[in-house]
Amino acid sequence: MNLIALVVALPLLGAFLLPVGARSVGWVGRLLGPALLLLTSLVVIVLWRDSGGVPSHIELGGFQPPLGITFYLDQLALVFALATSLLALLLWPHAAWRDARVAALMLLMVSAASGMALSGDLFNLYVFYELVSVASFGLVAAPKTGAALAATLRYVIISGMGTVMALTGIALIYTQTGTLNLAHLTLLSATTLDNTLGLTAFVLILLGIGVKAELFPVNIWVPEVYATASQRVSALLAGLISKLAIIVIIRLLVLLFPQPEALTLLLVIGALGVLLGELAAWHAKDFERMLAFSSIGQLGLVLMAFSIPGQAGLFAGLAVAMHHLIVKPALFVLAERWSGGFAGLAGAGWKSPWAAGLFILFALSLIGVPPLPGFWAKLMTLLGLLGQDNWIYWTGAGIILLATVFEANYLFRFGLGLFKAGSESRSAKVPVHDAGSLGPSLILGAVLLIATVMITPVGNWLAGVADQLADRELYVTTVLGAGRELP
Amino acid sequence: MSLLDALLLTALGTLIATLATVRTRWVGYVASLGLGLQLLVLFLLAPLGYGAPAVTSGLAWDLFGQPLVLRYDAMSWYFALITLGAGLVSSVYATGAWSDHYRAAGRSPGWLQFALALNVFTMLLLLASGDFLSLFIAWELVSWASFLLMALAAGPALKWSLRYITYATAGAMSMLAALGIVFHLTGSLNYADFMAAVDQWSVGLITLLTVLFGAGFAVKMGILPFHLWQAGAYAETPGPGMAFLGAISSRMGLYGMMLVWVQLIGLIRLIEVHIPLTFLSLRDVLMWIAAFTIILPTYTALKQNDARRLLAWHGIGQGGYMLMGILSASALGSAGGILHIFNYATNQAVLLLAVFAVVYRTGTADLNKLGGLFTRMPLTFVAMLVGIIGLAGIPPMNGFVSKWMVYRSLLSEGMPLLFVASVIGTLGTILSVYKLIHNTFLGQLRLEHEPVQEAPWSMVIPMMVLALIIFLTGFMPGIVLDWVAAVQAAVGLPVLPHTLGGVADAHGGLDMIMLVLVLFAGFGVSALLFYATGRSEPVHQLDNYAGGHFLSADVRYHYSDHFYAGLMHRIGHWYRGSFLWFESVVASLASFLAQWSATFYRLMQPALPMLAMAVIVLWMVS
Amino acid sequence: MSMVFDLQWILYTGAIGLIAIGLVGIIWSRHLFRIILSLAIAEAGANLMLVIAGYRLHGHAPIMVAGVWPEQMVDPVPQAMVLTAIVIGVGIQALALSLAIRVKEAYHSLDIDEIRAAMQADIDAQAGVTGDLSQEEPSGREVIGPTVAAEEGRS
Amino acid sequence: MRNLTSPLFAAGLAFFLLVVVAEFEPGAAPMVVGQAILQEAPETTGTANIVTAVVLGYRGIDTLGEIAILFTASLVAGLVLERRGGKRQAQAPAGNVLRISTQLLFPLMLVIGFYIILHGHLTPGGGFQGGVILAAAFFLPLLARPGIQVRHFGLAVTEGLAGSAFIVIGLIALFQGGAFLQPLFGTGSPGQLLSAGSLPILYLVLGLKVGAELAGLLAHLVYEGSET
Amino acid sequence: MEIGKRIADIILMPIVAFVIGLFMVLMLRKIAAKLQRRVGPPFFQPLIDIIKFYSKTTQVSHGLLHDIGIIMAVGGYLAAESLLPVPGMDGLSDKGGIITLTYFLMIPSLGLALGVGQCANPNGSIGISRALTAMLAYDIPFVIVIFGVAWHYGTTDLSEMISLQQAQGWGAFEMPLLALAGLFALQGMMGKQPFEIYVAPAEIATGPMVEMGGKYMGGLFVMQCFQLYTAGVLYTTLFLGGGTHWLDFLIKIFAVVAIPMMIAFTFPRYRTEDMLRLMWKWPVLAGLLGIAFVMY
Repeated sequence: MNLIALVVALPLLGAFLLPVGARSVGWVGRLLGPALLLLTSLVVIVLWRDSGGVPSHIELGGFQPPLGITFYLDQLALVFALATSLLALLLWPHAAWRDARVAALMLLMVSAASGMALSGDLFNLYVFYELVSVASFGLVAAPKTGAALAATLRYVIISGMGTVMALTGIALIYTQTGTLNLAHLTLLSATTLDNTLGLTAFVLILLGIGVKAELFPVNIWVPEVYATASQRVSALLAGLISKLAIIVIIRLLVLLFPQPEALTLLLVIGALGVLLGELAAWHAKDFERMLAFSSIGQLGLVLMAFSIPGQAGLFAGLAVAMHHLIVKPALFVLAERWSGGFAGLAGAGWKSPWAAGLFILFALSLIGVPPLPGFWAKLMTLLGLLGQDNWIYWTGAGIILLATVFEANYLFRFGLGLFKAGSESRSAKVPVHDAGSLGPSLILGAVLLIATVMITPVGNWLAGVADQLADRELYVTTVLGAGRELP
Repeated sequence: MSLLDALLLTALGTLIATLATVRTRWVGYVASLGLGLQLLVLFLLAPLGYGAPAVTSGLAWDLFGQPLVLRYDAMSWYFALITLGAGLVSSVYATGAWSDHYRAAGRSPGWLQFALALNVFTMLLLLASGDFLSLFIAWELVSWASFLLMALAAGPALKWSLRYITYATAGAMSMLAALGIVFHLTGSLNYADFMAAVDQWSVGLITLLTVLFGAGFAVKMGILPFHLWQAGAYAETPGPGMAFLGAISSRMGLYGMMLVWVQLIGLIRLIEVHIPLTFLSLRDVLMWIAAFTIILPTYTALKQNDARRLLAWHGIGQGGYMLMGILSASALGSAGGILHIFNYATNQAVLLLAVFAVVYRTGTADLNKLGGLFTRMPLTFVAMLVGIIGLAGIPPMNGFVSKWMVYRSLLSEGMPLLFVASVIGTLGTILSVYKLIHNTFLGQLRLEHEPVQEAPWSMVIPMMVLALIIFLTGFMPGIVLDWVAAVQAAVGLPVLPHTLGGVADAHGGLDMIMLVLVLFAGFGVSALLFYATGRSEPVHQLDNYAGGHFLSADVRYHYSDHFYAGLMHRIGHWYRGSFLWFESVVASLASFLAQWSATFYRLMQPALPMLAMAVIVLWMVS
Repeated sequence: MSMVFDLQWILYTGAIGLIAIGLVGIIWSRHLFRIILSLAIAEAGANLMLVIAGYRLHGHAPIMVAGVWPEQMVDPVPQAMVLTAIVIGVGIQALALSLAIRVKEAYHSLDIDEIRAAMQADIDAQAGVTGDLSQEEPSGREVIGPTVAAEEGRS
Repeated sequence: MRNLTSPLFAAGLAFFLLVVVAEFEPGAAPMVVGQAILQEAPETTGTANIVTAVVLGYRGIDTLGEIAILFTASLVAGLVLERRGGKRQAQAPAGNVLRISTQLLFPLMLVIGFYIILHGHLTPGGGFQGGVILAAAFFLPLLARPGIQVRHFGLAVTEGLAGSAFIVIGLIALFQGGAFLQPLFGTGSPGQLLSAGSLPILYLVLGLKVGAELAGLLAHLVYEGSET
Repeated sequence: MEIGKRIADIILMPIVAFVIGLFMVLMLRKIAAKLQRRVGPPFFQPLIDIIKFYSKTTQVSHGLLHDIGIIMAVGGYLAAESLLPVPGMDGLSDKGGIITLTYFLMIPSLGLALGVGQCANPNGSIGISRALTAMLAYDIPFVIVIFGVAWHYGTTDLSEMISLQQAQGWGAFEMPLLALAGLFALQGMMGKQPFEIYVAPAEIATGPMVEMGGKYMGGLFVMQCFQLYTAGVLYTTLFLGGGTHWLDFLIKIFAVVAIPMMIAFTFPRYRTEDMLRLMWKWPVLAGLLGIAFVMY
């Protein structure tokens, strides 16, 4: 199990070496990154097989848990570590083939993202989160156009502010409890964090990490960054990194802050995100920003799903998150060739029917049309929300339903526009998709279809993951052992 | 494996076979054959239609602890019969000459056939749904399948299908909300648990569920105020597709209403719900909605100049009769409503097929560009004549029987205003269908239509078959009433005692066999009188009294535009487009909010909302 | 809460004050450089919060020397953390500055409002859309579908 | 609008935070983990400076992440500021005093820097502090003679190799059957220069890396960032 | 009712109707003449007219549908008469009832409309369009009346209504408002002044009849006989207790027809939209009030 550290260490090592190595040996730079990602995915797969689904932990530096830093390896962490490697491999940016520094940034981001998925220490989470941020700044700024740089700068400023908030939150928690290990904090939370202070810390951390998770008030950077960054980077940020940030928030929520107020807060923030995101997406006039706003909306939906108390909420939230993890990157990859305003894309579907078909598939799943997985995720969410005897939850369900209507409208306004008989001169300029540009979307589409067919096993597995995630006892005993003397 | 499995698997097989041959020339034959096979299997299931106990499929499975049940009862069978009939007729119609024409226009008949097969399959699935979850899943499938059919034509169809899918999604979401509430209340999505629990629910809850479910179904039905999408979306669908959609697709909404309102909730509960501050019950309100659905779309149809659109608007209006009949809750009225589904499907199908035969020959459905085609396409004319008589509800066609039953029940239930409203609708129907047949087949034949010939046999035969069915079921409505009675029994409505000729009632029944015989005897006597008194001399159409002028063929004197000028002088200013206005208000409001959200993301200083949020939330929690 | 004006209280006030000042600076300023400096101030405040977390009245540095027992030392963990946090802060500030340099070159301005407007104009132009924010004509009619009235003739 | 609201909101935030922290016992950190580390660290790691034990031992992965962040920042700054074919403005060299004192200070700062790094496990200081001094040492000549060519490649190699060394040391422990970043080579006797196992080596590479990265960053900002 | 009697009824009722209709036409023309201070036609003039029309040598046909239209028009009335009970003959009234009768009466209109449409004369088409609009005008008060009466007697069966009225008294006394509304509707239904815009001889060259000559016109004459008869009998059945025996029956139906005639020839013509306004205002109001009285 200790080998899981490789998932963090290897890409980091690669990243450190790449800028040096790439100058001397050109092909190293090209292949090192993908090779390392393959290796890390293999490591995760092997370890996952060995674990047999039972959570375990490793102690970094060999120090016993409450003192040292631990990685916690439940299925959720492993699946996200794996997804990180695989998605990064699938969405390896074009620039990374040419520029070793971009490749290094990718590796840094992958390493930190895996670390975020695995880490069991509050401050360590923060460090990995910051690493992800800084690496994403670089990736986002990589096109180096004026707009990209300006968008990145705004992104940096808001991230920086988030950092301050999160750090303050961590400081509050540490001042109160004197420990940073999540398992230890879990033990102490009932007596120390179940109060205003705990909520304050949670709010601060939520706002801090929420910047990456595209939470409602702190997602202002999203549309401009996704519109200016390269589409694959946007795909990674929207698909993967945002989910990781959410997963971190949810871990903290489950372990440290099980107060109902925190859940209500998630619900309200999520609902606002859904509402504003989907409305703005409805108003968008170009593909990338439509996807960007849609992803804000979807993440709001994830948050709302997680706000359902108990295992049901975690299950629904994971389902929505995993679904979006597959769908949104695929859509962003489609935007590589189909970037820009709707008007310019009129009739593009006739030229690239496969791409249009994929778009429609993903759009259907996003809207939640049965039997695609998106439907089940949305259904679970709605059943969960409506299952609460609480008007706020019901209002939330109403907002989701309303937003879905907008979603259907704008997704299909675009989807049908692809088949508009556009004037030849305009659509002539639209690049035609080929196998290379469709590859990632095709693979993700296949995954989606497989999940559609295998919905029962997938659902059961996800329920198991949610069970593990919900089990605070399990976390504590796995990390700290049962009945051990603690400081 | 039950026969139901066989039916569904045949449908699925048809779908796959159609997809496999979608680019070939024989796709139409494959699809027609498949639909024929399905119809055959359905006939094997015929005992259902006469009240045999429900058949459950062996294909049930569990999803997340929710058993998905597929089963057919009398109601499913009845709807499936109409679905398959309409599907088969449309498919055959789309197969021969029509498909060559369609292909020559650069379109793919294969995809049309596929979309038809998909619609049929999803609808059969919907009819089989045995719990709320499978109901919703199949419902969504049906919605998106018909979306495919509507969007196939591209061009203006894209915009209309977008409007459709927006409405449909809204409706589906409303159903989903209802589903969630049901799950919350009963802890399951079974019909049985629902029916067991419904007794304990408060009036408000029943109202809420009725409205939420109903809104979903009403969108599909095109019940006011959710009707704006329907006419345009249907009218832009390729010919046979429109015939199919117009005949049965929107009736799936009625299936849902019968299932949820009648079978599960029970009309008696709707009658018990009193709307505060009025003397109306919830059922009355719904009936009034049905009444407005009859009147307003029918009179909108009156204004249409496109034959497809005219018929499509009628489709919306006729839905109101069915709903009104069913909601009347009496044996007679509900039987009329249910019977009207069948009758209207046949009428609408034959009318649309006739219209598209005309379109096939002349290239237009614009009522101002046609005329005088009776001499060129007599069989198509007969088909349309039968259709309009049926649609207008005039004896001896089947449409009369079902409408008569609805009127009669409104009469005996003592609902004068609704009665008058439905008659007003019928009068409007008569006016507009006359306009349809007059502008198409009567009057002056245009010069460019001189060489037009009768439609090809592959198109005429389906029309003739339908016309025959319309007449036969008007002559002997008892054939269909047997099935209707079984449906009534299945959904818990009082069962109508009926005879082969109609309804026996001590205070005014109906016996179509006698009436039709007398009517034809009258025609016979009249014809005898007419033809016995010497031969008449046929003259050219232009040999006409025209105030001293000689008419020539190149001058257009067919009275078609602004056909009911006098009427429009009176009621023209009543067309306010209020629903359209309301829709645009909603859309504008949403658009304003959307603009506001976009502005928020554009203009907001990034850090301010974060800080504001932090403070507000902290203020809340502390 | 008792208003004790001891050292601890002053420290907290200082740390939180720094954070607040930094946040105000970030929002208030239009000049990019000021914003980055404000960010640094806010980070300093947050770091101070961390350090205080491990502070113990009259504690000793956590270094093993004769005569000082571990019980008398202050908490070493926040010190390690703050070291990390400071370095991270430095990295982000350097990054922000280098971006600011290039943004200044691209848009010839350090006023964030101007930069934002220019950036959005850039993005819109690249996507080939007009970024209208005019409220004059809501697009409600067109977005749902064509209007029925437009397609209707007379009776 | 924001001129008005931002101070209000910030004051509100400050108020709420103050309300929250007011509940803390003044000057008495709970020190749950801290106390345990203070008790345990000298034996397990062999460092006299417990902070070093925490930085390199207990929270070694944090430190790895931190240098990765610094590395990333420097990489991104290089990426953003890099200019192809742009000509640098020749700046006037600094005055005599500065140049000579630079020459004087450079070796001194090197020595101090390395001293601080190498004694990080014994006394206050360590890789970061020393690394910053090293960076400053290398940065001084740049200020003194602005025309000087920075050897970015050398910096890159240094930071790359130093970072890799950190990880490799961690990996060695991993492949020896321990945990990633587990201290190697025993503890030695606390208080000696050669004690605390591999931690001083880690601190050394850390110092080199931090020095190289900061120097690189500063050089980027000074040269590439200057307006043409 | 045994089958033989029923068949005899069905055969006899149209004949009776035709004969009475002829007299009504005669009466109509006599009234018109009296009001216009003319002598008026001789006794057999209506019959002679019909025979004359049918035996004309120039019979201009505009095609098959033209013929079929006339056949439908006459045949529809022939069939409809069997639904209208007269003293001693119930015909098919138990099989159809008032609603069926109303719809049966549309068959002749439809036939006429088809035939006229086939003539391809715009004047004819305009006439049909106006006639259909007129139908929309008078049918609304008419169905209100039908509802009120049927609700009052609890049946749609006309013979049952008659027997109930003979037991309880005339409908006109029990439902005066409805009877009034029915009178209005009757006026419209007969297509006489002031509601004869659709024939408008000066304006649209007699509208539907414009292309009719010979036996086509004869068919329309026959149709008119039936029309007057049907209107009279229907009103009598609904409001005047039907007929106990032929004498009072005949008096009633002639009286019923005479009233509208007298009104007709003293009024000018309404325009279509004015007719609509008139028909949808007062008769509808009266009818609805009548229903309210009947039901509550």
